[in-house]
Amino acid sequence: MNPANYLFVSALLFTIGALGVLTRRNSIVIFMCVELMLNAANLAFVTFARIQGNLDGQVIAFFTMVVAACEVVVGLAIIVSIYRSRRSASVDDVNLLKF
Amino acid sequence: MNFHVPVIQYAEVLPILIVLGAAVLGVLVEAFIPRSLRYVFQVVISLGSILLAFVAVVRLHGTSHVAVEGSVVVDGPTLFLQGTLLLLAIGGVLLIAERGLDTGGSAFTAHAATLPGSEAERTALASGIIQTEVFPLTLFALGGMLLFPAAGDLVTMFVALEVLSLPLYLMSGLARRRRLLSQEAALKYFLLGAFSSAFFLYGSALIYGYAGTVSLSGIREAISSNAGNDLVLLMGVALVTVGLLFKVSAVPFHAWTPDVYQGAPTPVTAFMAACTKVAAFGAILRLFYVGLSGLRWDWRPMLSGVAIVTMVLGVIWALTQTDMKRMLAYSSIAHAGFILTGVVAVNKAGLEGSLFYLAAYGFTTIGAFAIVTLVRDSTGEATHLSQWSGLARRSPLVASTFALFLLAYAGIPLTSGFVAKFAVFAAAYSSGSSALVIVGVLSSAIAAFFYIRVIVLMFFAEPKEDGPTVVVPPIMTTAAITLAASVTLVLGVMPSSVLDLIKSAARFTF
Amino acid sequence: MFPWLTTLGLIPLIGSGVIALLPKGRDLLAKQVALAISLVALLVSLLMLADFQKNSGGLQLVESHNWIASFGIKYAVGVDGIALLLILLATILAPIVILASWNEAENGRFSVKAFFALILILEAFMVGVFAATDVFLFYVFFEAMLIPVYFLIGSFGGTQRSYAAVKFLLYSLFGGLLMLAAVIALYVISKDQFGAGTFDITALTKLHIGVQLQRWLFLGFFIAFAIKAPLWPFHTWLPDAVAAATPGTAVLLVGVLDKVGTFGMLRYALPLFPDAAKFFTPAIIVLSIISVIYGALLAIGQTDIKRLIAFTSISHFGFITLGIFAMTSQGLSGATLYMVNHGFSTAALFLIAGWMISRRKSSLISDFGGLQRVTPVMAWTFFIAGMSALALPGLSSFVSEFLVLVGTFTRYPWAAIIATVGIILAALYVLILVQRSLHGPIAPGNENLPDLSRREKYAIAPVLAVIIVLGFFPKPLLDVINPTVVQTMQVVGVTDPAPTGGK
Amino acid sequence: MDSAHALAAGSSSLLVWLIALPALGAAILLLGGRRTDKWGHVLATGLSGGSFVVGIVELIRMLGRSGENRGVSQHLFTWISVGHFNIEAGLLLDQLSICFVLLITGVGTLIHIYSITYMEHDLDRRRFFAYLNFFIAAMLLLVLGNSYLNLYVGWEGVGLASYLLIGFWNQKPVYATAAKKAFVANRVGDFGLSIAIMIAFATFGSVSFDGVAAGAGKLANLNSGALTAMGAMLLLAAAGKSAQFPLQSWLGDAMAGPTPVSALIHAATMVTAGVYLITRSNFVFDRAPTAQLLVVIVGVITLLFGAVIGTAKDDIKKALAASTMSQIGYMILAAGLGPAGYAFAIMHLLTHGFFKAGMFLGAGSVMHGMNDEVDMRRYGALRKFMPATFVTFGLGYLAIIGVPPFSGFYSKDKIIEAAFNAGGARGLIIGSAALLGAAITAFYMTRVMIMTFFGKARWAEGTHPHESGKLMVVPMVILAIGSVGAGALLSIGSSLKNWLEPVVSRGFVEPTPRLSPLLVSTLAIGAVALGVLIAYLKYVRQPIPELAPTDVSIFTRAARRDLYQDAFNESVFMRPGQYLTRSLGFLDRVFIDGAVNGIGALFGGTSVRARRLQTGYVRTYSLFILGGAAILVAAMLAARL
Repeated sequence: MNPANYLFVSALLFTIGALGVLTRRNSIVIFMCVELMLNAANLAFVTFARIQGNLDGQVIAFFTMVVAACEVVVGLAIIVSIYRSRRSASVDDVNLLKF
Repeated sequence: MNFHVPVIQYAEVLPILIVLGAAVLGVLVEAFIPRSLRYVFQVVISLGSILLAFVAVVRLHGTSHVAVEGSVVVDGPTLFLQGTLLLLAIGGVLLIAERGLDTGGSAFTAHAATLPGSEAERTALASGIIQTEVFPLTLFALGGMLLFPAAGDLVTMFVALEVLSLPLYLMSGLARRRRLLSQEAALKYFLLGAFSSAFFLYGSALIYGYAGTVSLSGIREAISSNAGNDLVLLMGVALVTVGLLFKVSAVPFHAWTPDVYQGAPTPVTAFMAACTKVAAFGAILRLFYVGLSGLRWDWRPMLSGVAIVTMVLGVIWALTQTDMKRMLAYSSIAHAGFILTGVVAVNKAGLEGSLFYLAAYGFTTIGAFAIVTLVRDSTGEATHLSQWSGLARRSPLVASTFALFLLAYAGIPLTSGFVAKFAVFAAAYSSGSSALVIVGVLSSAIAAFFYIRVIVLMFFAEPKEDGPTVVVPPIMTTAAITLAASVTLVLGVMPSSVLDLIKSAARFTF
Repeated sequence: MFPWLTTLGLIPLIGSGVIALLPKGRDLLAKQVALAISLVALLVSLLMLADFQKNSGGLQLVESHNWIASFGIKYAVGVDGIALLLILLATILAPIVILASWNEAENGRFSVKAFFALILILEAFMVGVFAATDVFLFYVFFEAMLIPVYFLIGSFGGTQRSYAAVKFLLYSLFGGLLMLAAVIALYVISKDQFGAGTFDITALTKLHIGVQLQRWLFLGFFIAFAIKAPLWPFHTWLPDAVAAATPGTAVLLVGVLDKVGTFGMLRYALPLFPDAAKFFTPAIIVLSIISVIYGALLAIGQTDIKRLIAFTSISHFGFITLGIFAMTSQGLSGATLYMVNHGFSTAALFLIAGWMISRRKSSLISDFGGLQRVTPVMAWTFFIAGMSALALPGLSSFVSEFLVLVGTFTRYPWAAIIATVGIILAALYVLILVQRSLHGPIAPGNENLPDLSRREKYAIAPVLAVIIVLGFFPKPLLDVINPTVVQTMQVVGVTDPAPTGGK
Repeated sequence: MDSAHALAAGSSSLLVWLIALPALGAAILLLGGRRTDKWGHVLATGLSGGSFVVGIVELIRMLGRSGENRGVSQHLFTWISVGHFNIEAGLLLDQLSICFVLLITGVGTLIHIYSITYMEHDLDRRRFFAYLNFFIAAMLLLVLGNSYLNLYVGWEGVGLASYLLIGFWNQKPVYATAAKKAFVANRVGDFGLSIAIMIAFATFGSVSFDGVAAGAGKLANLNSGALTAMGAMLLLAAAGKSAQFPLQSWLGDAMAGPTPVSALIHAATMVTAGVYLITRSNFVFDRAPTAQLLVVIVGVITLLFGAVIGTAKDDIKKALAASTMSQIGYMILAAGLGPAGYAFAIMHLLTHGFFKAGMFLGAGSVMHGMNDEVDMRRYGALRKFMPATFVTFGLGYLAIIGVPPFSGFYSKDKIIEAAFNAGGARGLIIGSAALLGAAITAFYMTRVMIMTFFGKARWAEGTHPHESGKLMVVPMVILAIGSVGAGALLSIGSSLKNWLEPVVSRGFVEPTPRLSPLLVSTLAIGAVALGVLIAYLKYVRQPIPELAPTDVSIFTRAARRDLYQDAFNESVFMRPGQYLTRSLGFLDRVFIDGAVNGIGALFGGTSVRARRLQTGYVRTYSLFILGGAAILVAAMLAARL
C-alpha cells in the first residue's frame, strides 16, 4: 500500500482534531481532540520513518506518547478543578478574562 | 541495525541537570520534610540550585560543542541565554518566595484542590497552610527553559517545550486570591498551549518527512542539498513556527497572553513573561538561524509580516487597557514584535541585537511585575489603572522605579530598552528591512503613549481617597526589584561589557 | 586639556544629586544650593571661554572616550562657535531662572527641592545636547532632556498641566523616533562605507549617500527638529506646554531647549544631507514664512498672556529657520544670533509675565490693565521685553532679525519681503498686549499689586542688560559665530550671492 | 573711499556728544527714578541745550571749511559684520544733516523750556523729560547715521519716542490706542525702509550712503528695477513717518500727546524725517524717475488731502495737524522734483519747523489758559486775554499762509515755482495743485485764527483765560522771530541752495524757468488772498455756533472724518484682520491641533474596536491559531509561487 495514504489519513486526523477544538464546548472533548492531533503527528512520524527508511520517527512516536500522557495528567487536574468550581466543563463558561 | 551507547557529556548539560535535579529534590522535600520546614528547604534548594547552575554556566564560558548525540548544543547563544534565564529566575523565585506581601502569607493558594469559596478553602486558609509545591514546579519549568534554546533537534525542542509549559499551566492556576480568574487562566493556557504544541509536533513530523532527520544540522544539510519535497518542508516550517510563535506571544498566536498574564499569580506572571520569552526566542533563533538558514528567502517575508502585525496590534491593543497586568501583557506582545525585527535580520547583528533585547526585556519585565505586587488594597493587588493614580505622592520611590521600567519599555535613552531597540532596528535596517524599522519606530511612538499614560497617572493625578496602599517592599521583592532596576540602568548607560560579551557569544555551533 | 565641557555638565548633575539628598523641608537651603551651583556652572562656562579660539570654525575643547564600542558610539563632546553660545545661553539663564522661580515651586505636586533638582538636571542635559559631537550621544541627550521637562511641566504647572506635559512628550518622542530611524540608517551606511560603524559627526559628513535616501534621512532629522523648534504645522504643543508650565520652565523650554531644533538643523541636518537640504529648501522656506506670519497672527488673537508669548515664539522660530535655509552667511549668522537673542528676549517676557500672573492670579490679558500706574518697574521691564520681541533697533533681536531678512533677501527676495510683513504684525501683537495690560485705567483687582521685589529685579536686570548691550555690540558674538558659519557653508557647499548691481 | 563727502579727519570727535548728551539725560532720568524728580527737567533741558551748543560749534567748524570738504564723519565701532554685510556704527555730519541738527536741538531745547511750565503739575514730568531727551537723541541719530541701517535705528527710535509721548497719558484708552496706531502705521513705513535696505545690500553690497551712492552711480541704465523698487520702498518709509498718503491717518490721533510733543515731534522734526530720507537718497531718486513721479504724486495728494481735512476740524490741534500733513506734502512734492526741489524741500522744512512749532506752542498756551479745552468753537476773542500768544501765533499764521515777507512765503513760493517748472502737463497739474493747496491753507488757517482769537467769547462756564508764564512765552517769541526771518535768511541769495548743493544737487544746472518767478508769486499771493477772503466772509460775517452744525455738506462731513481714511482702514485692514486672527485661531484648534488629537482618537478608537477581538472565548483563540497557521502555511508557499 502506498505510504502516502497514511499521510493523508494523518492529515485528515489532524484536521478533524483541529476542527474539533474549534467546535466542541466541553473542555475534556477539546482536550481529546488535541490528543487526536498529537496522534495524527505520531502517525505521520511513523509513516515518514517508513518512507525514509530510518527508525527515528518511530522512536519519536514513543516520546510523543509520554509527553501526551504528561499532558493528560496536568490537563485533567486543571479541568477537574475548574469543573468543581463551576459545575461545568464548558469552555464557553470561562470568559471572565477578556478584551 | 546497529545501536550504540549514547555518549552524554554531563559536564556540558550540568546547568540543566542541576536545576532538574533540584526540582526532583524539591518533590522529595514535599514528601518527606515536615510542613513547617518545607518553605525554608524549598527556597534554599531553589535559589541554591539556580546559583549553582549559574556558576556552571559561567564555567562553561567559551564552550562550543554539540553534546548528547546532537540533542543539546552548548554554544555561545545557549550559554548566554541560560545565564540570562538563571539570573531572571533568581528574580522570579524571589518574587514567588515572598511572604511579606499578602496578608495570607503568600501569593499562592493554600490548597489548589479546594473549591473557591468553599468551607474547605476557609479551613485551609485558617490553618495557615502555605503550600510550597510551586518551587519544584518553577524549577521544572526552568529546566525546560534551559533546554529549549539548547535543543539541537526538533524532538528535544518539543520535549523542552512541554517541560517548560506543563508546570507553568499549573502555576497559573495557583493564585490565592481571585481564584476563578486564576483557574480560568490555567485552563486557557493549557488548552491553547496543547493545541499549539500539536501544530509544532505535526510540523516536526513534516520536516522529518522532508529531511529524514529531526536534527537541526541534518535539516540544514538536507535543505542545502535540496533533497525531497519542498511542499512538505514549507508546510512543516510553517507549522513548527506556529508552536514557537505561540510561546513568544506573537500575533495572531498571542490571544492567551493577556488572559493568562492577568489571571495568573503575579510572581508567576513575572517569571513566565520574562523567562518563557527568552527561552522561546532562543529556540526560534536556533531553529531559523541554524536549521532553516538556507530557507531564509522563504521564511523572512512570513516572519516580517508577523513582526509588523505583532508590533502594530500589540501597541494598539495596549493603548486602551485599564488593567495594569493586562496592559503589560499587551506590551509584551508588542515587544515580541520588536525582537522579531532583530530575528528577521538574519545576520550577526540581528542575533546580537535579539540577544541583548531579550536580556534587557527580561529584567525590565521582572521588575515591572514585581512592582505590581506591591500596590495592594484589602482585596489583594490593585491592578486597575485608576487605582494607581497619585501613587507617586504616597510612594515616590516605588513610582519612580516603576517609571524607570516603563521608560525602558518605551525605549527612552539611558535605559536598556533604548540600546536594545537601537540594536535590533540597526540590524533590521542593515539587512534591508527599512519598512520594518519604520513600522517599529512608529509603533514605539504609539507605545510611548500608554507607558506615559501610566506615569502621568502616578505622578500627576490626584490620589484616590480609598486608593490602594503601597506596601513597603519586603526584602526578597526589594532584592528582585533592585536587581531588575540596576540591570535596566546599567544596560542603558554602560552596555558595553554586555554587548562585548554578546558579540563574542553570538555564534551558533552545529 | 582640562575637560571643560564634561565638568560643565557634571556640576549641575552633581548639584541636583546634592539637592535630592537634602533633608525634607529645607526648602530655602535647596534653593540656595541650586542658585550657588548654577552660579558655579556659569563661572566655569565663562572660564571655559579662555580656552576657546574664536577664529577657528572647527570643533574645540574636544573630548572623546569610547562608550559603547560595539556600535562605535563615543562619549564625544566639543563645541564650535554656535554650540558655545548656546551653552552659554543655558548657563546664564539657569541661575536667572532659579532666582526668578524662587517661590514658584511652592504649589507644585512635588517638593520644592524636586523642582530645583530637575532644573539642574535639565541644565546638565542642555549642556550635553549642545556639546555632543557624536550623533548617538546627541540623540541620547535629545531624548533624555524630555524627562525633566516633562516632570517640570506636569508637576509644577498650572491647570491642564498633565495634558500639556503628555502632549509635549509625545510630540517630541514622535519626532525623536523618526530621527532615530535616520540615525540608525546613518550608522548602517557608515558601517558599509567605513568598515566600522561610527557616529562621529565630522566623519559622517564625509559619507556618500544616494539622493533618494538622503532625502528620507533628512526628513527624519528635519521633522524631529521642526517639532522641537517648533515650525508650522508642528507647533500646537508649544502654546499648551507653555501655558501650563511655570514661567521658569517656559523660559528654559522655549528659550534654550527648543533651540535644539534649530541648532540641530544647522549642525546635523544641513551638513549631513546637503543635497537633500537644498532639495527641500523651497518647501522649508515656505513653512518658515507661514510660521512667521501665522504665529504672529495667532499671537494677535490670543487672550492669554503666556499663549500669546508662545505664538510670538513660533513666529520667531520661523525667522530662525528662514535664516538657516536661506544658506547665506548673513542668514546663518543671523539665525544663530537670533537663537541667543530670542533666548534672552523670551526669558524676559516669560519671567515678567509670570510675575504679573502670580500677582494677579490670572493669565488673562483682560484681567490686567493700568499696571504702569500700579507697578511701574514691572511695567517698564515688561515693555522693554516687548520691544525686544518686536525687534526694535537698538535691542539685540533687531540685529539678528535684520541679518536673517537681509540674508534671505539676497537669495529669496519674495520670501524676505513676506517675512518682513512679520515686523508689522509683531508691532501689533506686542502693542496690543502692552496696551491692554499696562495702559488704560487701573483694572479692578489690580489696585494693590506689589511692584517687583529686590530678588526679581536682580533676576531680570541682567537679562535686560544683555538685550540692550547686544543690540549695540553684537560683535563679540558674531566674531564667534562667523567662522563656524563659514565652515558650515563650506561643508554644505554654498556661497553668498554676489551683489547684482556691483559690476 | 570715493566719497561725495571729503572728510576732515581729526575734527570729528564732538559728533558723538550730540547724541550722547540727550541720551545720557534720558538714561539718568529713567533709571534714576523718583530721586531725580526734583531736578530732572532742568538736567534734561540743559543737556538738550548742550547738544545745541555742540551743534553750533560744529556749524562754525564747518563754515571754516570749503564747500566740498564740509562733511565730517566719525567711526565709533563695528556694529554688525557678517560676510559682506559690514555695518559700522558711524556718524556723518554734512551740510544737510547740520540743518537738521540745529533744528532738532534748537527747537527741541525751546520746547524743553516751554514744557517746564507746561508740565509743571503733571506727576510724571520727569518721565516726560526723559522721553523728550530720548527723542532728541534718536532724532539726531537718524540724521547723523552714515548708513541706512544706522538711520533705521534712529528712525525706529523716534517712532518709539513718539509712541511713548503720544501715549503719555495712556490711562485714557483713547490715547493709548492713538499711540499704538501711530506705532503700527510707522511700522508699515519701516517695512518699506527694511526692504529698501535689503535691496540696497543685494544690489550694491553696501547699505552706507556712500556705498549706495557709488553703486547707483555705476548702474548703467536709468530707472533700473532695483532702484525704482528701492525708491518706492523709501517712499513708503517716508509716508509712514511723515504721515503722507496713504499712511497719514495716525497724525490726527497723535495729537493725544501733550502739546509740546505735538510741536516738537509731530510738527517740527520727526514727521519731516521722510523728507530727510528722500533728500538724503537723492542718488537713488535721481536715477529712478518712476520713483520720483510716485513721490510727487504722494506729495500732491497729501498736500490737498491735509488741507481739505484742515478746513473742517474744530479741534485746534487737529486742525494744525492736518496743516502739518499738508505742509509736509509740499516738502515731499519738492523732494520729488529732484535736484530742482531738494533745497526748497529742506527750506520749507526749516521754516515750517519754526512757524508750526510756534503755532503749536501757541495752541498749547491757549489750552493752558482755557482748562485744556481744544474745541475752537468754545474759544473766541482771546486776543485780549493772551496778547503774547496772539502775537506769536499770528506771526506764525502769516508765515504759514505765505504772506511776504514772512518765512513761509519764501519757501512755499519756491516750491510752487519749481512745480510749475517741472514742465508740460505734469508741471501744470502739480503747480496748480500746489496753488490750490496754498489757497485752502490760507482759508483754514484764517478760520483757526478767527475762531480762536477774534469774534465773541464762546467759552465754557468757569473759564478764565490768562496769559501763560514766562518760560512758555519766551520759546514762543523766539520761534515767532524764526517764523518771520528764517525764510528771508535762507532764501536770499540762494544761501541754503548753495549750502546744500554739494550734497544734493552737485552739477545740477538750473533750467530756464517756464513761468516767470514774478508771475508765480503773484498767483500765489492771489490764491492766499482768496482763501483769506472766503474765510473772512464765512467766519467773521456769520456767527460761529458753539456746537458743530450737523446739517452740513457731504464735503464737510467727509473732511471731518478725515476723508474716510480711518473708515477705509478699518473696513479693509482692521476688520478683516480681526476676522482673520479669530478664524485662524479657530482653524489652529480645530484643524491642526484637531488633526493631532484626531490621530490620537483614531488610534484610541481602533484600539477599542480591536480589543473586541479578544473575546475571552477559548474557541475564538483557537480559531486565531488555526487561521494564523493557515496564513503562515500560505505565506510560506506563496513565497515559492
